[in-house]
Amino acid sequence: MFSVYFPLLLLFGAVMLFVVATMGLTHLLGPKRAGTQKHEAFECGIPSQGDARTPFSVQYFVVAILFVLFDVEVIFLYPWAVEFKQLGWTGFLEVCLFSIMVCLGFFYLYRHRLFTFKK
Amino acid sequence: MSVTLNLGPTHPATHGVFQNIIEIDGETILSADSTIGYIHRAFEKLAEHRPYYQITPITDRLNYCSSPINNLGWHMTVEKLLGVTVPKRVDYMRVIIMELARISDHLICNSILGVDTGAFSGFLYLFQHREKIYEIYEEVCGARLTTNIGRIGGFERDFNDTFYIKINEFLDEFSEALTEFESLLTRNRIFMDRTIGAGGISAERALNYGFTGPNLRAAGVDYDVRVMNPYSSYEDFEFEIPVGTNGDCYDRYMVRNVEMWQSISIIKQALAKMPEGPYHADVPEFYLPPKQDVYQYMEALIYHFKIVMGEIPVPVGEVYHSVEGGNGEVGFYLVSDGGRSPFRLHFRRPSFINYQAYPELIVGGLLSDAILTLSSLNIIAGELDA
Amino acid sequence: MIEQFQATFSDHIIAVEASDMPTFVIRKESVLPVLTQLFKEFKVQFLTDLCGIHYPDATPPMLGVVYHLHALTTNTRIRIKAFTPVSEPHFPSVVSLFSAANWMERETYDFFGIIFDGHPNLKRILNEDGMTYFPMRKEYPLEEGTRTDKDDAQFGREKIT
Amino acid sequence: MSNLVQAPEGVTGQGFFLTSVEKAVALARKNSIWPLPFATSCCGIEFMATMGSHYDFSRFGSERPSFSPRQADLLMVMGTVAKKLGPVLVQVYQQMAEPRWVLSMGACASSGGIFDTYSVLQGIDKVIPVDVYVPGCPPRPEQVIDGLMKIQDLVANESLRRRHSPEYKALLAGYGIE
Repeated sequence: MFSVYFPLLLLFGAVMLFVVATMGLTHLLGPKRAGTQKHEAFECGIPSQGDARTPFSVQYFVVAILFVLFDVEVIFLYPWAVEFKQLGWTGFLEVCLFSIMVCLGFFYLYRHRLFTFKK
Repeated sequence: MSVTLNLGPTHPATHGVFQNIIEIDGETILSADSTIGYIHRAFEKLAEHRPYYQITPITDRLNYCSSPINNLGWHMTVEKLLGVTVPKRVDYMRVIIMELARISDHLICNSILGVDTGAFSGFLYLFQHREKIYEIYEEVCGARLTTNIGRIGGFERDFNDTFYIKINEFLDEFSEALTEFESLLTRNRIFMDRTIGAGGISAERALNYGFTGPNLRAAGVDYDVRVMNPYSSYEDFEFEIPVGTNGDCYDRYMVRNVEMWQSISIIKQALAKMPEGPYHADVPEFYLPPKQDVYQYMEALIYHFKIVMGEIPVPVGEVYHSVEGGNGEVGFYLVSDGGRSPFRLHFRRPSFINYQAYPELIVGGLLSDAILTLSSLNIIAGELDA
Repeated sequence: MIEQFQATFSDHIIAVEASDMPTFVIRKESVLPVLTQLFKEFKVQFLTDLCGIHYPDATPPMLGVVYHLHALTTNTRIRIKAFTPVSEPHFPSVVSLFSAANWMERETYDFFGIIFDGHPNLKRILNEDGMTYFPMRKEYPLEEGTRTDKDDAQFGREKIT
Repeated sequence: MSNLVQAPEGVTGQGFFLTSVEKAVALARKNSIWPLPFATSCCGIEFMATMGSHYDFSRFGSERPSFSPRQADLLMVMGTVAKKLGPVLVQVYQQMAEPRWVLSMGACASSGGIFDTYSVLQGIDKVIPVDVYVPGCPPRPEQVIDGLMKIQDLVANESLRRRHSPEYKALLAGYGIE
């Protein structure tokens, strides 16, 4: 049972090794030149005023949550995509039903003008 | 609650070096304040220390997207002061060069407007043809961008035949490329949604802000210096003046596009009706003689020396002459006290005047519209902080 | 048309100059009334250009402002000039009439030091804010001294001190 | 076929190639320079022609211009720098990550050019160290590409420890850049 998963573990180990090695190498080799100017926020060359951590409009939050919502719905399509051949027509019909419901939700949001930025 | 955003000098969206401090609440803009002068090179002070023919290199660094228009505008101003009338052939040659420069200026503005709404390929399509315009300039004056074209009184040499081959080639290829570019953008749903209604200005406010050129014509006023006070025999050509309705980015884009088509037809008319005759006025004391004459004839050498050292007899007086540049009316107010260099030379720079209306155009709009309005106004930094 | 202007503004006009367009020299105080009357009655509603000029060797050294106006409907261009001694560089601002004049006046202030009374925010526009002198006046040099590659003697210019 | 990228010196064996870390890193850096186009005036428009498809600046690996100094390797200063823009230029240069190179394109950036006037900074080497100067007003796109190839030679032959060397620190200290 162990031999089946051994190549997978080997690949995973190699990947982790490569990531750690390159990060470490660049950290060691690269010159570190800290400086007060360098740690300033980049404001197109102008010394920055004010603080970026200020509250901003809630409409950004709405758009972000909607993205997460539809992104999660895409994840449900992955298992279907993997077993596409075996599931055949019934699977296809179920997925169509699922996407119609998603589109209903999308159309509902569109009609409520949640995507346009209100003044 | 509002956030202050700095659309600063080194910003990819400003296509030039000027700064806007924008107060935004979410995506809507509450107020904007612009700072310019980041490449102020004191053109007017420099012009007071140079003889007349040496000021031409300054003028083509004003609006470097269409520098021949400024060069020839400056030559016409000095000719107006000196009372020199150039032959018909020079007028037609100047019209061809100025219309080519207008195409290259509008070409940059529209393709960059495409880039700002996300259509990068339009830029690459059209920029190819800008190289062809550069090659045509090289045929006439040897330089690509800072052309220093022509002389007081005409041109330094006649158009050679490769010029005619290249310009005919350019006219056919560019017409195809422009139709392709227009089919890409003009009825493009995304482009229309983004640009219609962005940064609009009413005709009355535009006039009060001193707008001229495509930005004013987009607002609905058909003021064009070529038609209002025709210079360099523009009255011999038929061309229409495109006029927009509500002066927003889409109208400015459309006005510039139609003007490119008009310029192509003007060049064709000028090429067809090109009269024969000398390519410079017969005013030896102002017109720099061609090099081969200077090496052979004594008078040419004397005139050359006098003009180069700047002792040309300039009458005392003042003159204001304006030409239709890429962004509007480029004016030259020249006050001369008869000396070696102008006593006072003031450039009317359309970008400097158009840009002061920027806060009024974008307040209340979205931030993404502000970026579009900036590139549709076609603000060129050299002309802005002369 | 020149006579028409002369008739209506006879008390303001100091001189009429022969030039490529009708040119009037008016007193400094009457700039705003003349321009407002031109705006309303003669439909001269387009300010083409506004620039300053400095005559250092006039008897009292003079600072001038030149207004280029354009009546688009009748296609007439007018140039109006007004002068003031350098010691007292104050001019009425025309921003109330033309918003185009806002930056033009700031540029003229930046170059010549002419203070436009009534201007919303009169500060330097093209030069650095920390600049103390007004560079376009004739007495200031063009070059700034840090350039070492140009030897002035070669160009027949005296050394910049 | 000579203009292919030459492999650095090293030992080639049966199916493997051995070279020093420095040469491998140099080869990688040389062909992937991300320029920061600090385009101010006429040279900026000439740089657009260089970026266009006719001269195609991205044949040299600098396809992606990065307008933020954080991801930029090469600061290309193109056009006139007025005194008002000097502090902005120094700020952008300081915020670039090491290793960084500077290419000054055009006469105005290199020495103030024809504008020896009261408001123009006479050459950006008065405020930041410059690696390559490209003459011309504006230089032709071929000259700009030649300038980039000079920068690529600098990048290829630079030792990894140059940025720790005292001369480099003295150079930066001379400019008041810590």
